[in-house]
Amino acid sequence: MSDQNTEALEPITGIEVPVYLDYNFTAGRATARFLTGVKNGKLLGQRCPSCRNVYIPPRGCCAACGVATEEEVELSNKATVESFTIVHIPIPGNPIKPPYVIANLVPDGANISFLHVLSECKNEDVRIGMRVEALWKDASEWDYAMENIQYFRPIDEPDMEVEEIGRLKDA
Amino acid sequence: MRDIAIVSFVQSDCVRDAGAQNEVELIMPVLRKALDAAGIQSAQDVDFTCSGSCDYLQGAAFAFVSGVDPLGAVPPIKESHVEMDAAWALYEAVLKITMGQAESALVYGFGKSSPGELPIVLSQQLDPYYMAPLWLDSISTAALQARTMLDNGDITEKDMAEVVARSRKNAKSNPHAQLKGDVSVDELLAEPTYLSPLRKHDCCPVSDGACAMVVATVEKAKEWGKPYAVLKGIDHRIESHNFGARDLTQSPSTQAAAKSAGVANGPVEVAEIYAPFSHQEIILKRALGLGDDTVVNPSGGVLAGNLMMASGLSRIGEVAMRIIRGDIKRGIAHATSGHALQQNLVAVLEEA
Amino acid sequence: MADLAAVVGIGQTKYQTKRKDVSIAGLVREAAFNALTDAGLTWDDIDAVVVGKAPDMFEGGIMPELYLTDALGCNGKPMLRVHTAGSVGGSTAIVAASYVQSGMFKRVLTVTYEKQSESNAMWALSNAQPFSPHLNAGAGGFFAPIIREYMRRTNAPYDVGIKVATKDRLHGARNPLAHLQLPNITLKEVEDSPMLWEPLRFLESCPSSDGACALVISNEELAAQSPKKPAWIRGAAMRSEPTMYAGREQVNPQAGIDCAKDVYKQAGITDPRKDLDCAEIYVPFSWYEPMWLENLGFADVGQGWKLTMEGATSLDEKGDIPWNCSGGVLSSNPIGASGMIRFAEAARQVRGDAGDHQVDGAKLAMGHAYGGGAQFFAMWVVGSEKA
Amino acid sequence: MSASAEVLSQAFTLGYTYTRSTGPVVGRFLTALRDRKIVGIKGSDGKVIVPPMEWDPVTAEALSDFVDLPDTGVVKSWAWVKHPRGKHPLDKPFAWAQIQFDGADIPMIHCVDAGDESAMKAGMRVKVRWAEETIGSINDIACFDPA
Repeated sequence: MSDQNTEALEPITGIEVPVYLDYNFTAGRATARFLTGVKNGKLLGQRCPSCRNVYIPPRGCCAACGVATEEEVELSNKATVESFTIVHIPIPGNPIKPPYVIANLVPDGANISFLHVLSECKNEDVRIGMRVEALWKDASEWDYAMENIQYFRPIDEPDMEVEEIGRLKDA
Repeated sequence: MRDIAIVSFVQSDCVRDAGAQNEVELIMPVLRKALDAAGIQSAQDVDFTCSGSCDYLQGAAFAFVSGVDPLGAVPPIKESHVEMDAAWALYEAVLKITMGQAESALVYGFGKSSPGELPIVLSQQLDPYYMAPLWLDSISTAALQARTMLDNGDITEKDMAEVVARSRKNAKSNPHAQLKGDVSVDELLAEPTYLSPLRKHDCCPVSDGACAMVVATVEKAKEWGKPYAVLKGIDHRIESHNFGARDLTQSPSTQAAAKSAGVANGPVEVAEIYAPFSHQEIILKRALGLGDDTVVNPSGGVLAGNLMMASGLSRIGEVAMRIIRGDIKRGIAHATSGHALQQNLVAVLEEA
Repeated sequence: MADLAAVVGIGQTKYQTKRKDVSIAGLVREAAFNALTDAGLTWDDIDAVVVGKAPDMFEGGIMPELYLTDALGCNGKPMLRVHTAGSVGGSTAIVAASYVQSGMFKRVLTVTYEKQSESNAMWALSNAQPFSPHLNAGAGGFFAPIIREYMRRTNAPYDVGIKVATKDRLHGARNPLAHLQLPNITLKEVEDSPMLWEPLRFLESCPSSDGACALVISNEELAAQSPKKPAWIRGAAMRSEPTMYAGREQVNPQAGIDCAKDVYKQAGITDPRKDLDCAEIYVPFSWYEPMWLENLGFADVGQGWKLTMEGATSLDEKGDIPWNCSGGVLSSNPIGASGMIRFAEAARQVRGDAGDHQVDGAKLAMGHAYGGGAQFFAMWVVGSEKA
Repeated sequence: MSASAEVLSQAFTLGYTYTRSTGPVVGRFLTALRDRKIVGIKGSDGKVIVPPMEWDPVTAEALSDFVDLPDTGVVKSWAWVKHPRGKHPLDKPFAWAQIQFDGADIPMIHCVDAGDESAMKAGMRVKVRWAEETIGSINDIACFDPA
């Protein structure tokens, strides 16, 4: 911008076009129920009436069976590492500093994993099958967001057999 | 193309705001009913599935991905998606069936337009350098088109009001319609203009919802033992994106598609026309070559409720269901996309 | 039965970080025009146009095919727009082929593109919606744990991905259209590149490119009049499964297995490693080569990495089944076009028109694309002969 | 209110400032706008198109024959916006119009600041009102004034 006059003589080859659209987003019923649970410090999954698998976060239906899920199941704060990655680049808008661990976590009682941050351990010690628990932020900070869980951290329990991760179902 | 049997069709109610129903929750009920009506269990029981939707309606990329969730696509299915009205998803299914790769197909469309300011959202369908930065909305381009027609003497404001009055009246028998009732032409003309020359009632409402259809080869439909309507012809054409280079008072793309689909090969008892603005129904009626003996938009058309990305397929479904119910023997349906009728599809349906 | 169809024209742009010299339509037009020229045709010879691209938000225009009508000579013709996430380039080619295979059209143009430099869509747009119950860690954050699970299952050595990344860039150096031109790349250079999503390093990930790819597909009669050798479409298949469901196998997705079986059956392939001469497979992250080698039946489950390490997929090492001779997605990635580039490069091989990355005497080749959470698959097999 | 009945709604903005490269034809037009000039292009049939199209809408031929034009023209069609939307170029009632520049054959769409609907009619003459600062954008034309 130092030399406006010189720049003004250059032909236009590129332009900046702001395209900002305003929406009023309403969460789906399943998501709203799940996030309302999270707001109250609870992880609520939904059980498929057909295959009996428990989904978290619930999406309103069991994608395998194509049927609506209604039955709510409160899940444990404990979970198992199904897999993970050590991330060396920052998440936009997230204060956590790299390198940090993002893990696929299966909460006890659920049959599917979700991604969350794993901390309070050396990154190189993280392994598939490791047992962890949710560390919730102070209740005063709870909102309709998974960030209510600050991160998951290891607990002193033996690793789960890989074949069992996400496979355990209640009768 | 070969004859295609339309076996079932279901659409949701047109509602102004579906609130806490997400796409999956909008799709699931209509899918269930369409599959039930065809006597089949899930997407596993058809050879091909195709959907139509638009990410920008509710402002999330990959909206169609969650659309797969209610299909029960385990084991995996043959599936595709068009970023268009689901009438074009049906077209893709017609290709697959005609080439012999599928004997049956599930087609669905869904749209949740309520979260955004739809006419402004649709302004971004326009040329990204010359028009989109002006936020030239979809009602305004239609209003320019209507003005040209009025100035030309092609139509009068009374003609436009008559289209609306008939839509509202016909919609009384359509349980899914959003706007319906008895209203006189004089009452409509007494309303103030909204985006002159258009009055608010000349414009379709914003609606949320979904629709689904099951189609098959005629042989397969017979095997299923369900009544069906026959899709005899379908074609679609697009026109220049430059409004100035088009004659906005005509729809040559509709005319060409109608000719190729075989509209004139028999009497047209019913025509369901996707005209989001009243004057466009008149343009389309002329382009389709329809006379006074054709009943236009007996459902009320999209002036009574417009499910973006599903309305085109709904037009075809409306005609199909009339044939299946035995009300008529032959009808046509039309779908449109883009501003001021840039792209058009025409389908011809007959009794089995 | 489906009518015979063949690729009679192929057009691509040069892939690069930013094509500053063209509009969006200019980019798309360039590939389409190159395809017409390759086929010895003009706009009037085209009966319909099929356009594909990934999310509209990448360039911020809604249903941009409406605006592209004039650039593609489509006024008065049928135009269809496909969007099936990352697999869209492949799906679009398959939909275009079905226009001809149905007997409803004689000759169609299909074009896919992405002008990724118009935005930084991956990050800028991904956090927009409120109430997302998911943590967003980017594409790498999604795929890296799946790769780690593959490594655990197979005990593959740590450097398989490094080998793939190096191999595909050496292939890319033979292809003047490839975005990354790294003729002197070494294994050490890849290994020393910054770690992004462990185990994925910077050089084990695809670039972000501007680019477009187009094909002209015609029926048997018109293919015979084509000035250059046609690539006959011997099989085409698509499969989808949901992103997430309980018990989903993510390392070796069923949709990929089923899709490959379908396309092999159509093409009469019983042993893909033996029967195919080469393959263009969607590998945006290095480790997806060994994973897809197994998923697509080129190797037994658990053995894919051995093919890679033996050099079986390398042109430079004279492997028996070269993969991604063009440099693959690891060398060029205009997302919406990437699948069609795979399909086009497979066709170039069987036309004997692949320049310095030609596999000698290639007669049968496969093009592959996948998208979403490795849940949407599109594949075709093309041959130098009709059957 | 029970937890399951809770409805979660929140406003959000989906957006990005896109960096568009223009190519030679669009770039030429936008450069002219920055210089407060209008340039059109000749179509395959010799008709002058404004803004210049990169390819002919009928023949699909690449176009390159530019024509300088005055910043005055005539309204071919118009629509009156009684209640401008937040993103519209003018924040008071205005007309969208198809405006054919003098010497052009194909009209373009922009807005006219006519004050009142009664001032609008097909055939009326208009003149570009340039933006205070021109940067190479379609918005360098702030609007058209009745002339």
